[in-house]
Amino acid sequence: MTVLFGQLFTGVSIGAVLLLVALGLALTFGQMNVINMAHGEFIMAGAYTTYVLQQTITSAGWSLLVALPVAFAVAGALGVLLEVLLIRRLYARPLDTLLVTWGVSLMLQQAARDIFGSPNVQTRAPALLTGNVALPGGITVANNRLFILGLAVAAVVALTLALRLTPLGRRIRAVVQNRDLAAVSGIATARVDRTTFFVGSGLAGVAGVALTLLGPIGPTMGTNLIIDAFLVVVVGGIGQLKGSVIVAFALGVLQATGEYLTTLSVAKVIVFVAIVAFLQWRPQGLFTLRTRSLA
Amino acid sequence: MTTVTGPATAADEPAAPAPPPPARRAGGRARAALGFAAGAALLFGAAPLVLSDFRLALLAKYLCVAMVAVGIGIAWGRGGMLTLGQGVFFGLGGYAMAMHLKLADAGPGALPDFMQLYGQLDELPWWWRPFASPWFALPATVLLPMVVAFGLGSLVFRRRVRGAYFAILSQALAAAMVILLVGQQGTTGGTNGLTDIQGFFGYDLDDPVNQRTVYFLIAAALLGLLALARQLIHSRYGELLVAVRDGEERVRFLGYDPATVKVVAYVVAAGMAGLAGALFVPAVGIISPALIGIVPSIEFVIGVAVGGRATLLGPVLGAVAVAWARTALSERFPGTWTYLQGLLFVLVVAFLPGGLASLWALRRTRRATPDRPPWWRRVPPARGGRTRTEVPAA
Amino acid sequence: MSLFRGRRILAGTMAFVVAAALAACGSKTSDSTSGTGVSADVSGDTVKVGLLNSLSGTMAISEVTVRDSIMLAVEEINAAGGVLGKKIVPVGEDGASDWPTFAEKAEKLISEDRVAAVFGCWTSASRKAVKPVFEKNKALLFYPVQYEGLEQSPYIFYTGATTNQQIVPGLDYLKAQGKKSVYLVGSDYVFPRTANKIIKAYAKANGMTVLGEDYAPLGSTEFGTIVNKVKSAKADAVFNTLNGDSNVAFFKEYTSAGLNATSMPVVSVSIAEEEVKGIGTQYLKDQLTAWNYYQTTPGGANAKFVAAYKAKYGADKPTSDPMEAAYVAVYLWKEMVTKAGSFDVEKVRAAAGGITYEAPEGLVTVDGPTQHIAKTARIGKVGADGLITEVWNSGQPIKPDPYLKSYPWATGLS
Amino acid sequence: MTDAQNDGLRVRGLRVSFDGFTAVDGVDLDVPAGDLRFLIGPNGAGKTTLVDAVTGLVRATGSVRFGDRELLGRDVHRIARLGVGRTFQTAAVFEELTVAQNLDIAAGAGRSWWTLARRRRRLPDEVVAALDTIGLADRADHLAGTLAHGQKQWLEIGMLLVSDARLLLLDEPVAGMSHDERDATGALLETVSRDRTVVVIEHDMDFLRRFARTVTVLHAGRVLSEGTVAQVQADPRVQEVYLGHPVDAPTEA
Repeated sequence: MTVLFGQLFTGVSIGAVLLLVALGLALTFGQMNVINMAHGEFIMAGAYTTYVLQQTITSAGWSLLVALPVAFAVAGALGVLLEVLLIRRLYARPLDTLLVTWGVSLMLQQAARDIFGSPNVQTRAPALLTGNVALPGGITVANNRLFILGLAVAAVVALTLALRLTPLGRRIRAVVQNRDLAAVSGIATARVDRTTFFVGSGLAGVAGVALTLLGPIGPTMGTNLIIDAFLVVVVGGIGQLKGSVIVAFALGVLQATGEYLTTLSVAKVIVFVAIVAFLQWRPQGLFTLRTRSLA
Repeated sequence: MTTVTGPATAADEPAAPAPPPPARRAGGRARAALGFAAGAALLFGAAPLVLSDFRLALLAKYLCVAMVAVGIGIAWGRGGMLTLGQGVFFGLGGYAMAMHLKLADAGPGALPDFMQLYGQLDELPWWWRPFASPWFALPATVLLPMVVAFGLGSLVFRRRVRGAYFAILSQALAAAMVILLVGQQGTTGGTNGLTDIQGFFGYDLDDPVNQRTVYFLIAAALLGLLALARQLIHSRYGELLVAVRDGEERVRFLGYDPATVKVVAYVVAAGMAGLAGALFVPAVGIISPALIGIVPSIEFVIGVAVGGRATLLGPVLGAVAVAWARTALSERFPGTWTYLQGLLFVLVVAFLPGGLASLWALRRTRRATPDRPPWWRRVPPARGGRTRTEVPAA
Repeated sequence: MSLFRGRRILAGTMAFVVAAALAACGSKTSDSTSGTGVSADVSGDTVKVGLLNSLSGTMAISEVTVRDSIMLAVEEINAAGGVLGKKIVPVGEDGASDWPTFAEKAEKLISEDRVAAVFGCWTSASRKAVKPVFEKNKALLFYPVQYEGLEQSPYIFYTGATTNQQIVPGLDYLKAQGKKSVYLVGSDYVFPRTANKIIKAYAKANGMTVLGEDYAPLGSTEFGTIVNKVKSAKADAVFNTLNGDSNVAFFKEYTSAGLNATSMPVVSVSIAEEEVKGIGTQYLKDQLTAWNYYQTTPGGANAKFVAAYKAKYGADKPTSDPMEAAYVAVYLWKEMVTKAGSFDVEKVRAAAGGITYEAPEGLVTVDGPTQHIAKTARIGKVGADGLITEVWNSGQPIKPDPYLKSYPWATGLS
Repeated sequence: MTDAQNDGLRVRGLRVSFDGFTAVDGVDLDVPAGDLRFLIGPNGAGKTTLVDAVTGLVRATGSVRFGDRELLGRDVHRIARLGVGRTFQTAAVFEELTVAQNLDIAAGAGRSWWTLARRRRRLPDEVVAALDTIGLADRADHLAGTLAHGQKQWLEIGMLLVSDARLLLLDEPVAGMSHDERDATGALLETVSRDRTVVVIEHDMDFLRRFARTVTVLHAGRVLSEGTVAQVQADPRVQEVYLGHPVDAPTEA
């Protein structure tokens, strides 16, 4: 029973990490149809931001809190730079964005190596986040996992509200649903694209801060996560956040269950097979935005 | 548009004489034959004369990559399917060949060395057994990848999973395949892969003369694949494939099942990658998961993009050029090579999507059709997945 | 005139058919020597050696430090007059964390650069990839990393620990500490799987129980499930053969789950000083490692090595076991050449047995038959300053036994 | 050619909804063989969705019979093989292929793999004929992407001709065409409808008055009126829908 709950929580927290990483992609890939392979390197940028901040802000807790908005801005700025320099020319060629941004990700990784060195760097976690909460029945829940779960939920809520309620959000949705109509309605679509990309990339930065609590901080830290995150968005369905949310948690729990019952390797393969099978059933993902000519 | 040559209106439509065949058709075949002869002279004559044994072995390796590139050129360049998991098929071909050669090295009834070391197996696993026979293993190097591609392609394309979805899925396939192989260390060699392959059908691979012959085999196979690819591209199927790339739904409304068309191209590309993998093994003496994962799979694509994805020769020249540049540059500037590789990808794909071949094609088409719009106003010739009339599946 | 040469076992195969067809294209057949080694170029007043490490890709993190310490040794030897009066010229190549590239570069170093010896490789996979190249060309490789044993190539010298110099002492230590049960965690590749087989055989013979065995795919950074299992297994200790980035994620998860060196100590065999820096002492404090060398290892030879390394590469750069083993490799080669009085590979091999050297890790001796070296095993504890201090050592150098032939419980393992 | 008598389109109770919105709401429609029917109606009336349903692009309930075959529930490409062809609002030709190649592909849905694997030795007769019919014989070897807008539309119609479609569903074929091009297109449609059934979605009322044989007016997913041009123009309900301006409706796509 303890183990069962422990595994369930592990699954949910794997899902939370997936969700944090995939949320930005749900914007840039889901809403703009850009396959940004450099998203993983934006995560890396967020993690290194935490590291750099810790050099000046000695309190682990404060530096983490400060790192959240700063990493959002840093990764977002990188995203805008990428959008302006390259992606803007490629909106009609989504597959080519994949290749171009893969090239960008290579360069960013090497840049990180040149700046910070090849070996991993360390950040300190605040004491509060290295402990755990003991629940009745001998169950313990790690604080850092709870923090990330909370952060993921907060990010989803904030993004959903922003898309629903703010003028910017309405403009983003308008552009997603009908770019031409939005343009003739006086929406500066280019600026909306840039803002969407800023937010999507910024979320990667936030994910990077969170990941410093869990894993290595090094030049290649983003590459491991990126494929899984893309699968989340693909299976979740383009154009809506709720699909990604559900799928992230579902895949997390499936992965954790598979890991427990078999091995980590086999669990990965099981997840892949499940995804292919799922796409047989719903090739457009869990939720689809129905429009007549979905580009 | 002032001078409208409208459709023939009235009943004056007896069968008009067939339009003159395209001018380039006549010279096309002769030029192709000439090209092949030149290629053969280069690969069989000049290269072995000029290059040292070591450099020739390197060239053999590059040519294997080029074979994969020919297949990607068909699937991606002509068919619009960006396959980021071609390493899987390369690996299937390579492992099939390596399994046979390992068994042959071990001798009848004996276990390959690594199985004794890491697997502690007493007998050969059942799925290794058929590979003892060359009559099974050799066809399997090509057929096994094709069967897997057929299975996956049928599932995926029939359900209209395409474009970016397909690209990501194919990439995940590569990742899954690596994990699977690495996890079964006792029977697959794990991360080490299958190494230390000594003999090739009874011939000692350490002998430089035999290494050279392996090079000739590879060169011949590449020329063969090029001939096959040329036939495919110029066939009616080749035209249909381009049509599917540029307007999958439109093709469907003409009564074709685009899924079938795509599966065929995907399967052909997989077979080519399989053959390349199979020949890579005697040339390099190793096949390992490191050759089939996400990164090598995407690196296969670089060469194709650089050379020109939609052309016949572009992918081959691009693949060889990129592989060569990698060797040459990483010897001197390892860090710089990473930057350069990234930059190459960015510049070519973003600003020259037709690859280097489009520079060449530009010269030719400008001579051939003077009324074409200048290249900077034209839609890039090779588009990815987005089709002109993409309509949601019900 | 056949294109293939050599013994023919399977005539009439497809390959032969194609080869016959190709014969028409015309080619030179026998003009080069068959299979014999390419002798090193020692004609001038210099001698070339090859440095084969990954400078790019996933393994660059570790291998760059090995390259650095090899360079240090080369410079020191040159400053002291070189080898047999010849200056060493290092020729560096990037293995790019890709095994066939290692094989390709090894071939280049041997046949194009004609080096006298090659120093490098880290992963077992890269060593397995280059092994046939060195054997074919009868050239020398010095391999400086602890590994899974079960190998003995006449053209490779192994200056890192084999299993009986690292894994087995680690287990001896746990046994001496009264640990009755262990949980095995490792990355999914050759070294951990082989190590764990040895551990299981050892446990069986020594009354220890193995409560579980889990593998994470290489590069995996998600350890929720494994730590869950480890925690609920309530083992006395964990034996950790994880590699690289996975260690960071594992220890962060481990600490968050409330486990530490007191409640359940972890013995790691792939965490050296450099890795400690990347994980953070917050997560590693007092955890155990098994190696043959630490930066803190006492002795004048080590003080000199550490000082020289830091002077050359920076005061914040730690030294570690593989770096030391690589450094030692260059000196051992020099001793062998000097004793042989020649750079000739066969003469060097013949001279190798019994050579001793006062290394930073203590006295090491080359074992002629296995071409491994006798080393002292040292168990260390991670301190708050990020350095590892020794808590136990084997007292004297342990004779290498790559196939564990002298251990009765290990029969059937190899 | 099959007997044209059997090639009428018969739609009964057709209903299409997207996520609760009913785009086509119980349409009954009969287009007899050889008709040149115009389908008009304000934006959102369900014209294109009706065509989508007939050609299998969207799922629908009810019944659509072409000749003696039920179309609903079949795959798009199977419906196409039964002789139902369509065009799209935006010209959808294969721009990287030549005009002749476009037509050749359209003509070849039933080809065997053996035929497909070989080169085209010469153009099939029907392709040659169609090139002539659509007036693009002299551009046969030009890339379709280089054609003018109107020519692309003709090429599309030509592709339906060679594919042996006996029911042609054309979605705004003259949108964006010059006056001369419209005339030529109209004449082409008249020629085509001699031995085939043609349904045209069109907003251009001038074009409609000149070429329509019969007209069906859709409104809010239902059939509002049906008959000859004169009959429909006289229908008060149609006038009401078009804001009191019976024919020159201010509609633009």
